Amino acid sequence: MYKIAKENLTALFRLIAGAQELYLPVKTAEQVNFGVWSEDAEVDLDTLKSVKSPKDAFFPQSENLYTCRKDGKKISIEPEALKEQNFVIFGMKACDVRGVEVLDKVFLADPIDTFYAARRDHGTIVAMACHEPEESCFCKVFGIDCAEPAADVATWMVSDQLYWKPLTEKGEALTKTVESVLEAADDADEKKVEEEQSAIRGIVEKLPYSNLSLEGWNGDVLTEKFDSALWEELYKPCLACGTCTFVCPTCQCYDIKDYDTGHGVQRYRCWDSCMYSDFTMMAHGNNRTSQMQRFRQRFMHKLVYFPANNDGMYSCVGCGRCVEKCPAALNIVKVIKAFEKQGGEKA
Amino acid sequence: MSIEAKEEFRPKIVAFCCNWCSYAGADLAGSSRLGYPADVKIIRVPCSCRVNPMFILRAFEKGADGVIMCGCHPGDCHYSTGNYYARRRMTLLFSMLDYIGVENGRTRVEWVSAAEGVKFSTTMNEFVEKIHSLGKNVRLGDLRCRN
Amino acid sequence: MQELIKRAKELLENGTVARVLGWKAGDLPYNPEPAYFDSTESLADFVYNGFCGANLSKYMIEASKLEGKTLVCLKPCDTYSFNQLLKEHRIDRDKAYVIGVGCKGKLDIERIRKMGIKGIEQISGAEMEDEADTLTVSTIYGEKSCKYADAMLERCHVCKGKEHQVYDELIGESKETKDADRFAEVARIETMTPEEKFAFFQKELSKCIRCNACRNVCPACSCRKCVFDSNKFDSAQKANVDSFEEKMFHIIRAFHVAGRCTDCGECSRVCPQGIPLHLFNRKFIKDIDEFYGEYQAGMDINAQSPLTDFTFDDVEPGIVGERG
Amino acid sequence: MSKEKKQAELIREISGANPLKCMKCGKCSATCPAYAEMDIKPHQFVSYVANEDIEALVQSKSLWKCLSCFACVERCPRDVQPGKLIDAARQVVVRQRGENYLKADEIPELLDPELPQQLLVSAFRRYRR
Amino acid sequence: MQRIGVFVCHCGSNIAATVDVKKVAEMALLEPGVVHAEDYQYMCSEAGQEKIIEAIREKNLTGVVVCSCSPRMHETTFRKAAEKAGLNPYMVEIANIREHCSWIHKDMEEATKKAVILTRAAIAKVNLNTPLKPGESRVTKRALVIGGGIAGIQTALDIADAGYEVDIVEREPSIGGRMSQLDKTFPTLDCSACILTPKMVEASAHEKINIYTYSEVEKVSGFVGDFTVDIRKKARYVDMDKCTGCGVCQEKCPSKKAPSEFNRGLNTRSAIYTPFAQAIPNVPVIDTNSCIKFKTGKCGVCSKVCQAGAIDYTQKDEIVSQKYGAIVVATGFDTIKLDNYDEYAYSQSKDVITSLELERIMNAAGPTKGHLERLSDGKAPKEMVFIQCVGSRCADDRGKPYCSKICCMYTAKHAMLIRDKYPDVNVTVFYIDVRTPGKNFDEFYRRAVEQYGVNYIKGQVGKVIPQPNGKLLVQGSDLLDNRQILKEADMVVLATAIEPNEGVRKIATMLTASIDTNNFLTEAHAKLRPVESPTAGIFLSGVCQGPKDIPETVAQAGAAAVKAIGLLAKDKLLTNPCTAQSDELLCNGCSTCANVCPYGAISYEEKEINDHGIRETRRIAVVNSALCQGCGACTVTCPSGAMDLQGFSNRQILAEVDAICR
Repeated sequence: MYKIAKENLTALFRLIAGAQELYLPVKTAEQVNFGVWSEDAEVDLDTLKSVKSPKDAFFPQSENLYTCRKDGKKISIEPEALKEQNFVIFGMKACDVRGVEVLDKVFLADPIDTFYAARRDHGTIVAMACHEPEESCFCKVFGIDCAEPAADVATWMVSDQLYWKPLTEKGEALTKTVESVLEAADDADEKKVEEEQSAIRGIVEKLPYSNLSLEGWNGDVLTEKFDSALWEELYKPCLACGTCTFVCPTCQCYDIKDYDTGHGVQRYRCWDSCMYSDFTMMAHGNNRTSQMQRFRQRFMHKLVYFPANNDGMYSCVGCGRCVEKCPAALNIVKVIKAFEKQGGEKA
Repeated sequence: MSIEAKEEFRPKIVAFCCNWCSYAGADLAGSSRLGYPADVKIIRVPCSCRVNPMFILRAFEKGADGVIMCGCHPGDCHYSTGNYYARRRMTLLFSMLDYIGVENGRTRVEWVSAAEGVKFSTTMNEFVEKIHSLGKNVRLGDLRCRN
Repeated sequence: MQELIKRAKELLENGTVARVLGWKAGDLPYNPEPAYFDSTESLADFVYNGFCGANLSKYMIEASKLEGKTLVCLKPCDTYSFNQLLKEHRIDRDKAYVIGVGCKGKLDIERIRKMGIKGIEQISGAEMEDEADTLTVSTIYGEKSCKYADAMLERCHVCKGKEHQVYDELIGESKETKDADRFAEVARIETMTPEEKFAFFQKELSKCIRCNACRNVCPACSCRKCVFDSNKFDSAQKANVDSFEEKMFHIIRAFHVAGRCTDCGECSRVCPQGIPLHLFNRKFIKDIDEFYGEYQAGMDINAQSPLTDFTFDDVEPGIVGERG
Repeated sequence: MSKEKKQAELIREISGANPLKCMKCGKCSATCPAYAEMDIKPHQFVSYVANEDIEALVQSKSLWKCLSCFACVERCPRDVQPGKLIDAARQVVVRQRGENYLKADEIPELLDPELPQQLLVSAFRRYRR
Repeated sequence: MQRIGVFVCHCGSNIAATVDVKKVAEMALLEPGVVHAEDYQYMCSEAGQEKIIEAIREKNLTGVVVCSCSPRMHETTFRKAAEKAGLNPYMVEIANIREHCSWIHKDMEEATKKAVILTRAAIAKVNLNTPLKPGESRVTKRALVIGGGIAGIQTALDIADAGYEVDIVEREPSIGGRMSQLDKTFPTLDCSACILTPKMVEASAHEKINIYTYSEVEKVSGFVGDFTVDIRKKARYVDMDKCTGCGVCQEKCPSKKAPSEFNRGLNTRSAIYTPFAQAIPNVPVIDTNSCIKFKTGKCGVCSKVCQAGAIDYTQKDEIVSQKYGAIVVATGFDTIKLDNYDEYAYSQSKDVITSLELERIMNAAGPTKGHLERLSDGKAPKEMVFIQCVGSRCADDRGKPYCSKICCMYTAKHAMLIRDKYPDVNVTVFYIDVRTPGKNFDEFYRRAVEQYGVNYIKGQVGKVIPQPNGKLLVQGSDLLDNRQILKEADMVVLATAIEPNEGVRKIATMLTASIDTNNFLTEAHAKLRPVESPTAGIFLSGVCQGPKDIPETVAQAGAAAVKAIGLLAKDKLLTNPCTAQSDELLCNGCSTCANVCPYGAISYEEKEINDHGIRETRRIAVVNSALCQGCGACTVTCPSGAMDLQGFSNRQILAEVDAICR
């Protein structure tokens, strides 16, 4: 393990950014989101959650796939180049790291999404333990330990020191390039980190959502849940916006569209939301015609369909962004609780 | 800006002209051989009230450097009141564009009657000159549409 | 709140209304959600406190299609939206039983978080019965407190007044919260140089994630299908590929609601990125007031909307340049 | 460009008047109080400029006989403004002599002490536009 | 995908001299959907149209772009040609590469580039065109003529003779107009009244003509074939049915100090009056501004002396609403105000008069009973000066930029008549140009000079200075002799410019007829459609369209009548299919569109809608395409984009924008 004083972080960032792109939480107009580091970027490591999850480092909100050009009657197609440059994403939280694992299941399964795969190959994740988890967090429910993020490098911010622990080969490689600004940590430091970890875990225990139960969601429950009358009630306040989807670290749906630039056509993909009325709109119409169906889709996918296809891995990581951002105060926790309550009533 | 650079920049300018007055005014400018730069391309609409703010933003999106809308003089609209609505819409739209920092001179409304070939021509000359002075539109366009 | 629940129960029981549209207590102290209650028992979860910022008038579009009357709780500012929707024939007055509820200013959890308050377990001082002076927040990290006014939504500081524009009956007390000029921020931006204006909006709009929350919450954006979702203008877009798209989206959205927007402030409340979207709508309102005379959408249901009206001597669009 | 052409252009530029607009109605000459003393009459002056016969104008008496009363400017139906043309021609002559610009402290010297103040003031007023 | 043919016209050298037409055709072929492109000398010629027809048939074209002159010129021509070949005419679009390109650009490369882009835009639009079918609307077989001067009377007579009902609306108490004020007419020197009065009588007696005098058009709605007009009949305070026109009331009226409008204020009339002896109808009106009864409540002499009991002080204005198929504007002219021409001393001396005032002085029924005399002292003049072009051909805003056309001839007439009747009077005319194009016109002018010895001087008058001795000192110039003239005259007559009558702008606005900066109504085409307004169903007669003399006015009046008859003769009109349409799936039913529709063409209905499987009853907008004129106001006001305009749809216009900005 290594350490670096908080005030030297800029030197660290400068060093990393000298060799490759560096993404980290940056504050722009009062809001913290992951962005590219530059000298005048306002880095914010204190805010627990970025508004958007950092998933767009690997799966950008929109990206070009290929460009068609027309010269006279001839048409040429140029595929978009894959990511070739290494980059570092610094400051991801344990839940967001799990989010990337969820995305991997989707994009790295056959057929492999080459754009995503290229970014994964070239990206090194430096994660950071959650110093002060908040009431909307429920990562523990999904077995995530926010005190010990599983990334290429794990870090802890303890008072004015950042502790740095490479966990993978990529992490080791990155560490080598920045060793000049790092100090080796001693036993006392190890102890400080352990203390921090147990403090974090202690807080997690106290969080209101930490004892949320997923019982009733595992096993062969598809039909039972799908047909539940509860959805009819739950969806009602839903405004059909895409906030939950777009802040979510695991939502992976996208749409493919064409844009006429005047010199040709760019085919690009962009995030889509299953909450939108024109989601998966096809020539014959839409296979989910009501907002209730669309609402149900989102939660069924996260809690039933996805685990069924991925060895029980839920595609929710408990980051709590939807809890904080839903304009109608709906969220996955309320859905889980509603079913739990109903189950309780039944029993 | 040097003279050479000025010559290089050929602005794209879209002019929406109502069929009854301004388009006819443009025709009159033509038949009177009153020239204006070829950068101006006219789109015929039935009335200035047919011009949707969306059309204007779309022109900018796709790389226009200036958009001008011409209609009948207030009171002379072929459809009685169309240009009055257009006037309010454009006033608000232009004000909004100004508000978000788009240079004010990139948009303009001018009332040109069927008899005002001279006015049409001078207006277009003036407008092109204005766009030249503002230079390329970089604040309101889609990057993908730029060469 | 108890009076409200009591009255709602009465109206449900005597058959005047078939359901109640209000707010249901959330699982955190600050997240009540809009909800329908169709039985007296379900009203046990009914809540009305400082966190009930959601404007319920838009839900009346769907409620108007249901059998029987819906009791809808509207805050003073919500009634403007309700009126505007009535004017546009989107809701049915006969299907609504409007209870005008009092308002002491609504709270913004984002503001509370911005004060560094986190790990919230309980909040006291947000109930309607409270004086609305101080909020006491107990958190995992200790007890915190803040001034009620400091935690209020921006819109409450520039409140249009606590008078309900439409109601069948009124329940609950209000408290004046206006302490700022509604157009001050717009006016400040107007005095900026074009470069500063551009930089300001570029910075704000660069955060936009096109989640459409602003649009979908907006009572004026009640189109069955938004132009940005239909291919009629070749404008169906979901992506923010380029900064132009946000400008296009927000300008056109503001334009489409110009003269119809009541300045209810919901767009800014729900924006996950905290973009001050009201600055667009208020710019139009300010311009309309200045150019065509003061107009408040949703106040007079019979007044001609400024964009479907004109006078022979309206200002010319050139005014924009002349004003400097 | 010939010298005269240049001068004609200069006169047009300084005066802002376009001699080609003239319809030869003669109202300027009809109106002119100094008509009798002029060798080139105001309406002819316009055609001289149009024909770029500037040397004759420069040599003419008219140039210095014009009172700049601007009656012709006021009454010209075509906005040709002969008075301004004459005045511009004068200016061309003055510039030729290298006296392009007049400095403020030179003005008192040039003034006739007998000159009524009011004339001076009105002359400034008139020439200002 | 469309199969589009592009046809590039050379227009002789009009286009081909500045635009590389071959290149335009060549570039067009690269555009999506284009399967055919060619160029030709004159596309509008029979042979050119044949080429289009042939290509449509042979290549199964579904769309056509003609790159030629303005669509305002030949769009109809090419659409008809396409129709002949079996193609829907609305699948044709024009790229205006003449007026908007070849005629205004000099550089070939630049003009060609622009022509290519304009063509591209037209192609982009045609790609989205859909076949449209015109609707039908009915024609009300009745015409309205606004103005009862010679133009209006002639138009009304011609329309009525063809068997259609005509209403004339005249603002003054009598029809007759400006011509009734004239003494003699050039070049034949007929007595104006002698030739006008029979026409007035004929009009009033015609069973198909209904005359509203002392009336004004208040409101116009509707459209070609189906106008609805409100006419305000101003209160005359005299019952038209009872009055016998005996004239006793006018004789006995104690208030006789009102200036006579008919005599241009040169003398006075009674408060109850007919403008002139031969007035039609011969029913007086009470001028409430000078009537003692109306001012003080006392008097009532006219009522007492009227044997027929026709006086009715309680009469009110009346609004008559009537439907018309066609409207002819014949609002005529007046002389301009001379306030800005103080150099001619018009306001300073009674002996400086306008030509129209001279007409009244020369007229036997005028203020001097036809004797030529100075109005200041009643003395017979010995020296008379006429000044031409007063306020005409004026570049600044004191006067009018145009030539008033009639002054040269009437001045020659006046000079000749004076020399004929008073040979001892010297007559001098100051002129800039003498313009006499017209049959026997120049001969007439030469007679004035050669036979009658009128002294014509080339040169304007700078100034008229009233002298203490009552004479007028005229300071002019003689350009041919190069001298300044100072001449003492007894009378000065100003050939004052004419301008369209006051109020014509208001009428034009009501009719949505276009009007130019000089307040002359604009014709649909300066050469080819000179008596029609660009607004369908509105026709122009007389000076309201531009200065003209009596024979021209009468000729144009007849032409306008024929155009109106041509319209009234139809039972049905085909309506423009470019109308608004509401997409019922998108419509919110919010009523915003109806608020801006100037034609009341939008209504709402509750309709059962199947929206992708969701069935519900919705309030939706419905456009009455017979009423819709296709302005598009509703399309922009509609937030959801449900309202769209056929032929100018959102997507079509956006496609043009895209094509231009590419």
